Amino acid sequence: MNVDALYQEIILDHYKRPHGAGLRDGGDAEVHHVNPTCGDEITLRVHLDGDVVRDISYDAQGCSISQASASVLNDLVVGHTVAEGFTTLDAFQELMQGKGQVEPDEDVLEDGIAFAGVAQFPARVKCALLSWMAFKDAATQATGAQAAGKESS
Amino acid sequence: MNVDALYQEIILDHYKRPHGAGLRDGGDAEVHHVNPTCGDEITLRVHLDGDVVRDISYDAQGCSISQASASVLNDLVVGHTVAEGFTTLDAFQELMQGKGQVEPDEDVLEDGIAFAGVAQFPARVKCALLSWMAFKDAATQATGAQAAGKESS
Amino acid sequence: MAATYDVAQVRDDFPILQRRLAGDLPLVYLDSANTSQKPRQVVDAIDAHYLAHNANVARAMHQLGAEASEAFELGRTKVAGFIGANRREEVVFTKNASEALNLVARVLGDAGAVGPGDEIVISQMEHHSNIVPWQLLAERTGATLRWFGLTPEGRLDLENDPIGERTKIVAVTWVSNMLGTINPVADLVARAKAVGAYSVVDASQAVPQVPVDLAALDADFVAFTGHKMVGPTGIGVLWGRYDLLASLPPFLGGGEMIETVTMERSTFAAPPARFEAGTPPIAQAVGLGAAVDYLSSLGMENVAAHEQAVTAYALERLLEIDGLTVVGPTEPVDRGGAISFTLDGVHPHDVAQLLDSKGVAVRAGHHCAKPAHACFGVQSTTRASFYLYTTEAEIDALVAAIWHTKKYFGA
Amino acid sequence: MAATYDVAQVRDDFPILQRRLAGDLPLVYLDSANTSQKPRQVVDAIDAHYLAHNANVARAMHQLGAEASEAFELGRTKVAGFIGANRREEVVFTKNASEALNLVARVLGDAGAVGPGDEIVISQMEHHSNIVPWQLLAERTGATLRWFGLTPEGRLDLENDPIGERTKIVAVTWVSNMLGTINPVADLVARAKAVGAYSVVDASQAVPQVPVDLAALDADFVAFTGHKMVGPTGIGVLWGRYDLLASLPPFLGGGEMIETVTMERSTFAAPPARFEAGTPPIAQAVGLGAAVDYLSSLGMENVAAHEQAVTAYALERLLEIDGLTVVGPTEPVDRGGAISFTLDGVHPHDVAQLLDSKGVAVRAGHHCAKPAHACFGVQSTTRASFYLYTTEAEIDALVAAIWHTKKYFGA
Ligand SMILES: Cc1ncc(COP(=O)(O)O)c(C=O)c1O
Ligand SMILES: Cc1ncc(COP(=O)(O)O)c(C=O)c1O
Repeated sequence: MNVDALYQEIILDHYKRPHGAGLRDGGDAEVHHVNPTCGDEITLRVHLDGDVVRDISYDAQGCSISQASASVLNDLVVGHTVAEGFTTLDAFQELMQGKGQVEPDEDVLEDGIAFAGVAQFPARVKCALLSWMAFKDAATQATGAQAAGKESS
Repeated sequence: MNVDALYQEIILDHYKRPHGAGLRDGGDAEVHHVNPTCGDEITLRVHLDGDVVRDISYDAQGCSISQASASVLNDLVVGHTVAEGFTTLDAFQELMQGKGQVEPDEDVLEDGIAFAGVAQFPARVKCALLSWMAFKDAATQATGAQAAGKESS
Repeated sequence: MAATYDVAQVRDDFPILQRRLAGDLPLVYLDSANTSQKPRQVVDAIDAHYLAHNANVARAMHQLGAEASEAFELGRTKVAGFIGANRREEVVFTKNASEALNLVARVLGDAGAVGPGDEIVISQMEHHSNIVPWQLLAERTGATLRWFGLTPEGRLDLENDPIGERTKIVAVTWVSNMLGTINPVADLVARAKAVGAYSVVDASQAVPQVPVDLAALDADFVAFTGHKMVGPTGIGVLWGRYDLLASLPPFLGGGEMIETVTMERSTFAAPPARFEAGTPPIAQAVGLGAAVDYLSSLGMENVAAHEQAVTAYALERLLEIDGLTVVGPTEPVDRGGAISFTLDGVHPHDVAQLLDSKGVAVRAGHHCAKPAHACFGVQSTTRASFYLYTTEAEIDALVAAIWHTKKYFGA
Repeated sequence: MAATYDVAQVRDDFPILQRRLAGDLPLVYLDSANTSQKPRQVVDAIDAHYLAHNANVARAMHQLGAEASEAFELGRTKVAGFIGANRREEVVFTKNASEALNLVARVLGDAGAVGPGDEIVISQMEHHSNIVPWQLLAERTGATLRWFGLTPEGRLDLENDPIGERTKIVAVTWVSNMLGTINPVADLVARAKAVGAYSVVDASQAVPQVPVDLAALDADFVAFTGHKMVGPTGIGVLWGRYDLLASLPPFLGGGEMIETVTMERSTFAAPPARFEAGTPPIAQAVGLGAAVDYLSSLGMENVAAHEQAVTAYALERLLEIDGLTVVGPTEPVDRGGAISFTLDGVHPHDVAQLLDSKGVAVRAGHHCAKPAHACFGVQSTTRASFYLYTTEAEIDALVAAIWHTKKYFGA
């Protein structure tokens, strides 16, 4: 278990210059997630445009892994439909929970493949998944609200 | 730890023909004691005549040790003052809790010295003490009631 | 007895069975319903954990912490698999079965599941640990405690069924630790379901002895304890349906069971963490995992068959002794390996003491089942109880020692 | 450091300290405030118990049962002696410190000790296990939770004392597991007494590190945990004044804690049994007894002196690192061996991970003390914590690894 497998250059880059960081006004749902083990937190908003995720804005307090992962989430999901976002999420989650046995697909995960090393550090998997779980929760709420809105309109 | 040291002839005799068994009418205090470990029970009445223990009547459910010990209690304490009874109790208790290191005084404990072997069987010490603790409790209540009675009269 | 089951080989795993007692007598351990002995495999697993992998769990992110966490959670996974749980998160570690039962009673109470006019149904053959928590709950909430009585044979009197419209909780034992009776728990669970009551099964004597399949049982909660299933002391299990656990408030508050804490208020983690305040029984979970592995390697079908064969033999031999009365079913049908009996003219304590003088370890007393004793008009009994290492030769030693006891007391 | 204290010899008793980690690096275990390592003596005692003396306690009257009961109760006697309890019956075994604190909160609540308008006083440096039970008690009873704040140095702000006429319970930690602060608990107990409040001391970090004399402390309740004092997991201690314990209702119901049980009602045993429902942590009490023997053989004065010396050295070395901020007292005065710190530009998780890659095991996170972290405006810290086997060379390894971390992250 080489620590360099965990701290890939790409991860450290995202950590130092996170993409899309900060909470922006509006948004169709906001969630607050906590990693109870370490206290890391994220407040995350999903901004939809119909089916499409127009923006994911967030305020994250956490380690390099969790911050970089939020940055990659922003890269991979913004501009895609919610359904596509969930597919990417599934791939990312599978990679994280694969204990290092899952071969990541660069076409799907792009910079996310740098997280392959995290899977070998069980204690850090939660860090990598924090923002993704927040996205899942927020997107589910947002589409639920949309659907409810449609029904009632 | 020879079991014959526990079941002395004298103990088995008292067990088979317990002295003073049965609850008799009257009595200055009645108590009910339980050995929570095994469920053994005794209902015991102290009948006083001034300072003197005129009778100890009892209904005991229990093993040979606890029954024989109630019988010996009756022998040793009836006809003596409460204070004398408590002195005998102290001697008996000291013997029981002495882990086999205490030399019993036959002048004080008479047949009670047969219980010396019980002290080597920690699980049975409670059996031997059940009736004695009931006596202590009942006699304390009875003399307390007498004292209160005197004060108020 | 299954052809594959070699009791002599099994005994080799239990060093304590080689113990010599006073008078250089071999130990004949017939007190497994009180606690089981531990195979070397379990003790070694605990040892290895302390000496090479010890760290706190969940919160440590160093290598030792990862090892300890993995070992601890593997214990949970193994237990979940052993009883056929749907999800490993349904396995809550407690300190013993008693805590597991109290946990259910407390949180159902705190959740407002029972109130005045409501009824909680138990039975007269319960262990005190499945009586007192419900008495305390009834007292706190104003609910009424009702119970199944017993037939003269020592089975549940199912004809007089106290389960009804007002029943909110049914809590019964699967296998009686005193009478040996195996109850039709799946039926009782179904009856509880039919009236919309929660079902709680005390499986403390069942999980060690019979193959358990939670899906077939369909209960809401199941409690059992590590030390009776060749596992360590200091650990018990509450299994609960996940959605139900997730809907209930916490039991004890503290480290590990929280989501976030401020001075003003706290929020709580998902199950099982919600119900596991403080540092859990880490080495004990490792040991329990090893116990489960051990039982699985023997095969629970084989363990059950062995138990039944030994019990049948013991019943047969004991019933030959005149003056001996078995309290509980005398046929080896729907019956676990605990036989309580009385011996005319000799108090159970004295029986146990005389047996002990021959190296035969049994229990005398109320076996934490005073109401069941009261049913049969006795204060206490002597109980011989068997397990996967018990031999017919040990039953013979028991019987010989009982004859000796009779002679000793002239009974 | 005491001349009699030979840390190299002490280390020989802890086989795990010889562990090699990934990259064949030696283990540098600096996470003892999370859990301590166990000496061979403790593990051997547990082993020997399981393999030669295992039986259930209290209820068994056979030879093995007598041995197990004696060993278990000897554990209680040793713990009582170690803390200077007046009576061994004042020592209640629980599963951990968290249960001990919850036990007090529950039974004081059930006894009606607090109600609406009453106040419970804790502090902002408490472990979650000494916060959440009181929050839950306040919720159940309508009482109000108040607390001591902290000074910038990480000590209790004694100037703003929330203890007053309405205070019914004061529950504070003796030694902070996060800040390292040693609090003037005897003074706080006296303040509680002055207003007629119950005093509860969380001694989880104190009993392992400082000589404890209950007579001098004069508290009503003291809680601590086995696994932090070179003892096993799965056991904790609640000490309580006997007369007080004897006046309180039971906590959990079940076997061993009863006097008599009928279906209609039960009566309860005297302390400590009243508070120990079910099979107790038998082997764990044996192990804790061995732990206490081990600590006594070293001498708690020596353990405390060693702890202070190592802490002083660590503070000195750590404070030399620029960008490193110690959260908590920076002088080695009234201070235990836990040092939490932040490192500019590197998240505590990342610090811990990098240290781990050098074999240095520390903890990162909130250390079950979120409110204390909130006080200092941080979410988490990295914590190095020391114990009787910690060497100055290990502190040097820690410092070197921190420099490496800074370089790695360009901080
Ligand atoms: C100060 C303090 N209190 C309470 C606890 C809780 O102890 P346990 O986890 O053994 O219940 C701890 C340890 O985590 C502690 O450090
Ligand atoms: C049927 C039954 N229920 C509950 C218990 C309680 O288990 P524990 O003492 O481990 O809490 C026991 C064992 O004593 C038992 O036999």
